Amino acid sequence: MTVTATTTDPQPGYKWVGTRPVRHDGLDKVTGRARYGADLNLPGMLIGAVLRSPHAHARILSIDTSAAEAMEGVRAVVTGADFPMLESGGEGSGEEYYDPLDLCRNVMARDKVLYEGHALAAVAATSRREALAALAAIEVDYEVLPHVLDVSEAMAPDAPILHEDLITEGVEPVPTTPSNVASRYVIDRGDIEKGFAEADVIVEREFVTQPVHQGYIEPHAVVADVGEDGKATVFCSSQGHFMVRAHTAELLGWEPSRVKVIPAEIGGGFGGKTTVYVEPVATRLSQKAGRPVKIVMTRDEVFRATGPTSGCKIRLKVGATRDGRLTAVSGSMAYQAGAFKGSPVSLGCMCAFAPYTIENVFLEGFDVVVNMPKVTAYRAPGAPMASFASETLLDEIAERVGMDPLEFRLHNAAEEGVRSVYGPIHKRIGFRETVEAVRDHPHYSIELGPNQGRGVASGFWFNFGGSSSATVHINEDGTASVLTGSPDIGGSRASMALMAAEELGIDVYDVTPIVSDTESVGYTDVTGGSRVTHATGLAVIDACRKVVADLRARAAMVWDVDVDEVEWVDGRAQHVSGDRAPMTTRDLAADAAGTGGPITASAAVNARGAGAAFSTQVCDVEVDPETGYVKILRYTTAQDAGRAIHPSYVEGQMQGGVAQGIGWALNEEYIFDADGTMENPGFLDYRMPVASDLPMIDTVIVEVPNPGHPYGVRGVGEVGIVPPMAAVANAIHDATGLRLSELPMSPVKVLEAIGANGG
Amino acid sequence: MSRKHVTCTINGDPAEFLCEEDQSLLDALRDVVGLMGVKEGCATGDCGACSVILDGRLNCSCLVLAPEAEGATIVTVEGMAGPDGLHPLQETFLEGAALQCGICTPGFLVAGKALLDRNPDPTEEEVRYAVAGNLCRCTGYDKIVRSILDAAARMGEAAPAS
Amino acid sequence: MARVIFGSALRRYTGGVDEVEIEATTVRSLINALDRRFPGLGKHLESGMAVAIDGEIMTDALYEPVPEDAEVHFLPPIGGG
Amino acid sequence: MRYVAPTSIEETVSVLAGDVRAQVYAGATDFIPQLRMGRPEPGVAVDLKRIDRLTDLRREGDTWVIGAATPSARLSEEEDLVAELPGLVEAAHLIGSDQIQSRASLGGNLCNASPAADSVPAMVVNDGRAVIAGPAGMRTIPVASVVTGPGSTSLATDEFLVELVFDRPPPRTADAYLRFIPRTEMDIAVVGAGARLTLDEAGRCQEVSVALGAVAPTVVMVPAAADILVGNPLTDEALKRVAAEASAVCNPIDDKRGTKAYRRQVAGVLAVRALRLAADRAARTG
Repeated sequence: MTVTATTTDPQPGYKWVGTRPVRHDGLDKVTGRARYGADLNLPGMLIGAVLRSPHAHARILSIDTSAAEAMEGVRAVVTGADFPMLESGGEGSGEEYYDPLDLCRNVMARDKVLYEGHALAAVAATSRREALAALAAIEVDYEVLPHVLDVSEAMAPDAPILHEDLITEGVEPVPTTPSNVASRYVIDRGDIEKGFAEADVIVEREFVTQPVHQGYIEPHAVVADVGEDGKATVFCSSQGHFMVRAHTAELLGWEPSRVKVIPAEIGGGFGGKTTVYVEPVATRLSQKAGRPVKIVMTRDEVFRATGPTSGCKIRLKVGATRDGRLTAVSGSMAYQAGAFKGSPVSLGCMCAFAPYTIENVFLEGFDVVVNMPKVTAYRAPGAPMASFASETLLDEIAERVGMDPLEFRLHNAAEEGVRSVYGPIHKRIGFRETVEAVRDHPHYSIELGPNQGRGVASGFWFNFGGSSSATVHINEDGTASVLTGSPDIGGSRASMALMAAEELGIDVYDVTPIVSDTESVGYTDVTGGSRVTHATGLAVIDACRKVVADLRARAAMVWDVDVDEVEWVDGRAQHVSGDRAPMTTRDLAADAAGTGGPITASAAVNARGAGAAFSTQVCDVEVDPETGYVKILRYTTAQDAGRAIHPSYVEGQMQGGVAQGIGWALNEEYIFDADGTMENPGFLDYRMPVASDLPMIDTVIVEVPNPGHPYGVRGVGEVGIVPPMAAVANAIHDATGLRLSELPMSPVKVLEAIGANGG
Repeated sequence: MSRKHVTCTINGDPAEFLCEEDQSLLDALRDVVGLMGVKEGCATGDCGACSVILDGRLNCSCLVLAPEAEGATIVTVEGMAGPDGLHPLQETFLEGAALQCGICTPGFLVAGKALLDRNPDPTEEEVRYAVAGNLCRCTGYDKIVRSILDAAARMGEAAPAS
Repeated sequence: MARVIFGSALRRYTGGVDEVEIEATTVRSLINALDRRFPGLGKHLESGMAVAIDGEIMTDALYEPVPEDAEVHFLPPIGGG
Repeated sequence: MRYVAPTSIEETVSVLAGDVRAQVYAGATDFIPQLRMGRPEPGVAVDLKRIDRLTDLRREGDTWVIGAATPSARLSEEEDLVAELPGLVEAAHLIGSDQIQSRASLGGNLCNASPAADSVPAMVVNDGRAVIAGPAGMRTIPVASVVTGPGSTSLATDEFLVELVFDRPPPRTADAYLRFIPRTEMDIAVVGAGARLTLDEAGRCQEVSVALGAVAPTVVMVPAAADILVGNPLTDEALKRVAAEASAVCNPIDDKRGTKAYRRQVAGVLAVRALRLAADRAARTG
């Protein structure tokens, strides 16, 4: 490769950690060679297409596929009847928790369609044209039912009911009639009345946000090929091919080992590719047709049938003393779950005030089903909208008590040993350091002009560990292959290679990091929860250490000395006496057959010790008082990364989270018409930021090492999206004096607010 | 349905393909010619992932009917690297970590090339507007914009103005 | 003795008790002991809940050791993006 | 759907005469997305870009002649056109990204007949004429009478637009076009405002034309702008009245891109800003 790494000094005490090598998968990605989900065509392959509901809520009275089946070119048709009905229950754990019954009904509707875009049949044909013609020939008789989208309306006693068997969990006494409220979650600590009694200043507001989509550029795509032996090979992009294997098998009524999933490169996920949609459908179609079947969603299908995350209504009340100490928070949050239970409302409750020390807390959350697609994880699920509310109120409180908003945050900052808002005691965290980083950044003191304003906000995210596997092979030439089961969305292969190079003591370009299929590496959880560099990294480090132990043992064998006399330094075995010529991995690999066979080791973990992440951000805006247009002038984000393995990709995660948050703040939203049909299922009117909308996004990587990782890594993928909405709202307030409490803060809403204020 | 025979030049080589008359150039390049580096993100001209240079101009190949390519000269991401190695944009994208998931990268590289072909020394704002038709959801554009500016500088050094 | 703190959602299974001290060496023995004290609680703790031991949030943690004087919380399942 | 690419006007006329299901297109930047969104496929897609006259851009005497299928990017590259009709070029330049600019044309923008088409208010304030070909030969009509409503034009099904003609501006005359979108690029206009004015030697307005887009089914003129401004300098007071009149002539809808109230208010704002910009330019050309 003609390209070289940007020179950056490694972290003190390290040779590779903290440097910025060119990512190993980069060359394929800049030359067009990388294969994504839609990039595979097989001989004899059929094209699949999915019939989707035109109604937001309807009973399916009948589906007649006979005409479609008889059409030229059509090789298979499936409906819900082709998939087993699964039992309800909680399956999986942590970020992969789901209800099999809901999943199977979401992938293919049974008696009812619950949102516009809900899949209810699919065909495989010899061309896309024929597949679409066959879809048009499927006759469905619907009884259209009233639908509901707004959470308040969905919670009302007379609301249309989505699920006749949905009884609210978490309330006493247990309700006897169904409702759209799937569950109630409560955080109740301290004495809320006492807390507000101590307060000199109390602010209370209601906030509204709309559903937003993860917006990955690559639509969901799969090629499934079921062979004569009944086994399926599934090629697709996802955030976890083991997840795809498990779900696909379960939805087909198979054992997981009957399905092999080959991970394609993934064109973005942000949480949205942590579940399945078309993968089981393509597999069943392939089984029926006896041919490979490819399904690629259109952009319109991506918007109408995947993602998004919840819109919500939040009411919060915050109290503080006149000297700026938070005394109490209370409030309620109702999140749209989409068609099936499982919004991230509990996470919203837990995260909203997590950066602070507050003794008296009462927060209740409602998980509310509505007639839109089942929500899917989106970067720090549940936290951004809750933090929009909490961080806006904190800005207001700081203003009321006359404190600088960053000083106010420092004054109330949570730290090690302090009880978190959500219960447990905080371990070593770097929140305070992120606030100080912004305070000390030149950005914070740049003078502002007319109609300009500055806002700050902070955010918290848990970060996860979870199950990961890794295998390390020393090749005959002394290089290393590092196999993991973690799809690489944002450069994680480079991080794996850096950690392996550090442990093995070899050049980072002598490490080949590989994302292996479900039959070539041990089970690994999804790439999500900011877990890969931490958890899969732990597995890689562990496997490398086993390899190093083996290499030392082999050197000891060659030298005929005790293994304790062999040290591993800079990729070479050295004898403690120094009187033997060191042996490199290459030397030892060349002789491997004679010292016990190939050198390889595997490791697997259910990683603990993921360190929590905090981010503090500052945003400058200029508001056009005549049009309501908000221009982002400057943006700086400080985030605790624990220890940056590859700083460029840490910065990239920070910048990407901010950009998504700015989109969420200003323009992104699902817009539905009166029938519950999404009106903007495309990039033209679902307005994600384009390059000319944004300034450079300055980053400050704060490093407060995580004691739970040998290098101090903390996950960095998610927390960056938590603060931007409040940072932008607070900046708009600084520019205009207006407190906006609805997202998106589109020009229409800003101008309305200016007008209402007599502007 | 009868197919249309198209003769054109793709990445410097003479090429022929058969396409449906209503097929997009994007679909023909991917599924007929086999150039999978041309990506589909939306098929409506709103994301730029399918960008190609068609007769010297930047285009969304999803908005071109394949038969229109008769006689045309097409450059895709696969044609950017030459015998001497990578295009400077490819180098600076790699060095500057301008890609995360990489699905938008081919489109940005092609758009970047189209920009630098006509404006070798763009300002940051010119770069931002030149790639405003290309969506990236991962990077926040910061490193992409820097990498295009870096490539311009590198090309300027390699070929100083006479 | 480990100190177990119950969030509001679990208090309906504990008759409103918000905190107990329990002798246990692992999460499993802790859950068993809690189930003996509050019959029926165990199954709620085992299905889909995360456990936090001294601030460390974990899933699939039945065999995780519970240190002497640990503080234990049970939290809702946590999913990331 | 068949694809044909005639190379002459006559050939195109005969293709259209021979098949009522034929549909002409230029850049296809609206045509293809509309097909993707389920609009029925025409029997024949007639690509106009192989006809030299339709992709031409030339100065002819005291006029500019722009082929109906000439890509917008060509307008921005024609320095004299940019100098003489900057508002028209701006409007064309605002039709989409660089990718779209390589294809989208004034002719397509006009004949697609979207109420939000950026170039139409700019063409109208410049008194553009549309040259239309059909079985009976060529005819020329004002641009303002091409669009009859959202998605519909006054062209017969066997007619097509050949080129657009604009007079070169007299001294102390300039145009401007501004639009509002929620982002900086890649959006459809929520409001568009074109303005053209001629100043007298004392800097007073001599002729004024203001047209608004995206605020009614078709482009709306603001005749009151001339009533208020002609014979007078552009004072804040006068412009405030123009803004009110511009807001008043709007007949907008509420949709996913904006509200009636928003469109009305911003129409006034943009009309004034466009007038100021045009006046600055006109003063400079003086």
